[in-house]
Amino acid sequence: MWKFFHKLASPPHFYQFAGKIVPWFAVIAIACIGYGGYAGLFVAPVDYQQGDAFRIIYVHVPASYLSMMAYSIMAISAGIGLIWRIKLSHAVAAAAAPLGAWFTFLALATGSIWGKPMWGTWWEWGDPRLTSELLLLFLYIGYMALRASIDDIAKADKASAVLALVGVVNVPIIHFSVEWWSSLHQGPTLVREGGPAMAPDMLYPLLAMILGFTFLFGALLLGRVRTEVLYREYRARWVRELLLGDGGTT
Amino acid sequence: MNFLLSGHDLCLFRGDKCLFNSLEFALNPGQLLIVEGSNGSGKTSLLRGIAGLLEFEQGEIHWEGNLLHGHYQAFRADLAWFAHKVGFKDDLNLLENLRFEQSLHSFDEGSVMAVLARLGLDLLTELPLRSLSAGQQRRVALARMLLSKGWVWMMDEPFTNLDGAGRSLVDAVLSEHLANGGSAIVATHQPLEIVGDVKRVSLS
Amino acid sequence: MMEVLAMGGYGNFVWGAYGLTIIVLAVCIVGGPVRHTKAINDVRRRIRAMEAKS
Amino acid sequence: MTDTRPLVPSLWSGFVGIVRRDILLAWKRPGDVLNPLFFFAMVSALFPLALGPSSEQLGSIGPGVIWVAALLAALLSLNSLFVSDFEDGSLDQLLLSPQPLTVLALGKAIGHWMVSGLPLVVISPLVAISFHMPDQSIKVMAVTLFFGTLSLSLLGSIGAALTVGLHRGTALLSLLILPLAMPVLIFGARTVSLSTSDDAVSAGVYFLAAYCMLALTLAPFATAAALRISNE
Repeated sequence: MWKFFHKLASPPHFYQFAGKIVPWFAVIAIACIGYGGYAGLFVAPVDYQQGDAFRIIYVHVPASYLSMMAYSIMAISAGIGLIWRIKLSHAVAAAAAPLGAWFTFLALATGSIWGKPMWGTWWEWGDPRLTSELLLLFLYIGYMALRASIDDIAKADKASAVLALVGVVNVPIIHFSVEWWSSLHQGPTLVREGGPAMAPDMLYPLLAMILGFTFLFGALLLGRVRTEVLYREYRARWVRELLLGDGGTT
Repeated sequence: MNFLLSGHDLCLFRGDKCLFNSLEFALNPGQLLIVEGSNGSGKTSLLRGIAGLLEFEQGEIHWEGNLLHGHYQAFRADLAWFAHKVGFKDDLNLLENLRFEQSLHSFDEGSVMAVLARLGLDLLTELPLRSLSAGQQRRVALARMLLSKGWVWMMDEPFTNLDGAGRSLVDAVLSEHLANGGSAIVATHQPLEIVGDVKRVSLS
Repeated sequence: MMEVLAMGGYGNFVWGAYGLTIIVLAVCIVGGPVRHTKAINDVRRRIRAMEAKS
Repeated sequence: MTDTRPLVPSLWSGFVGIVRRDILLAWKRPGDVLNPLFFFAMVSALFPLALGPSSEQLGSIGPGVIWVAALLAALLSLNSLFVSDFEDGSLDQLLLSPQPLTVLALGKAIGHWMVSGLPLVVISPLVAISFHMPDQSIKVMAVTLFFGTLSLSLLGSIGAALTVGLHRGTALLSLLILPLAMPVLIFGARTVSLSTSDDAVSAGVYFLAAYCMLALTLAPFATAAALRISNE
């Protein structure tokens, strides 16, 4: 088991392994999203309160789940990279940030579209989830801005790792403070917490969508990490052999 | 054999460019290591790497027989650093700057005035450093070395901005330090007139 | 059929949200290989430049 | 020669040394202290001018305006926290000193707070009075700003350490720090505005104090790590 991980942490092995695994992830993702999307739109029964508008849940919830997931992946791998000096794990952090930002944007946009028919407004500051999501987007933007402004990759990796770790300590506090703040004027929420259990017909498509989004995210992430690895390892012999074939001048 | 300070298989890149590769050095008490090389050959980077300000791509440094990594805190107590930038505050005067120095480093309090007199700074103690000339500021940095109790001196281009008298002062001060059993690493592209045990490392 | 598409009057919102999702995911999915091809070209150029120098 | 290893001054003397040096520097360049203060006062004055002098409206927006102005003023002065040390080589000397960098980073943040946050706490009652805020709120405002500005100095020192030497200015620093500073802003401003309607304020004050303690214990480590990375 350890041997497997150790081997995986070496860039050329990872590059090959990820290249093989991405299509499988994509197949699973397409299957899950295909079923979940169809069932969510056409099979699941209409919600007794929200009508058909509730069907947005099937894209909103997976997106917001992954936006937070991506942040934890980013922070954890940044921490691992900083402490154990594993370059690959910095590459994972670098790849996770823009994807996380996209999913956060998606969660915000679908939440806002859902909010319009429910609250009569595109944006409701009283909803703590949307507000936290907005702050999460700012955190991603800060992280990417810091990365972009440091030319040296190794330095950018380490500096942004510190920022990601500081951010991850803050995320629960931000979430808590936004919740406290909105509880002062009882804002409406889109997703009922601890409400009546969802009917299986509604629940299964949601689970399928979450699973599908997760695998899609995995495939996208692995693909991006491969790109990052190429940039980081351009001095290594295996990259040279891979890209230029062997028999070069040196 | 144990050296005071030694480096093995050091390698450093700056961007695409390899500054040095499998570089070795060893230093004992009473010895001076001169790092030679043209501008941009990585002299400063080597010094900063040894001091722990930047990481080498590969290789390791040993200090008193142990791996230096993990012992930097103790090593720094033994280190005195002299670089292009003086590292004092322009808005404060000499005594205020030295007082701050005293709260960070081991410091030879008793001989402050004697050292300043030797460096020709004893009449300038009340002026903010910004009103001192570049050469005088270098002398102020030299005062830090003399007052420090560190045994390992690291100096980057110590002769910049110094006149003839200043240069011979550096030579004399360094020779004295070596004679007392201290050691030094000096990066320079100018000749030193040092009495003592001198080693060299060349960077191309 | 039209009734299903109308989504009980919420059609614009539901289809808007799903459409946006598809667009964002498509950007991510297409962006991957595009970036990768660019990376391969960039890195090739850098390796060649490095070898030309040495 | 190993047994003649030089003695290192105590941690406390290192901490006090750097705080004293930074206060002395601020004393010699009073503009660095006064500019953020004037900025704070002026931004606060912009709102009544822009919104009109109705005293009810001013009372209700006062807490938010004062807190946002304080946040921006703190960011403004944080930008230069490590820049001059970086430029004149003092930062190298700090990194190479035998004192633990964490202690020095804490000293820098505390020093910054004493010359920027503390004066702001002192003048905040004046601004609060001009916003027609009730007496009890003025007290709450000073207390929340006390903990809040200290937290901001500590948090901001991380951002300042990450961006030192990047020459990207205040914009990048704000991008990094503002989202992290949200809890402080939310609790600070809401607590003060709760106090204007005589609601309970202890929850908010406790939260800010707890956040401040967390920042005191963790931020110096992050700042120290960031300084080593930025100065490579």
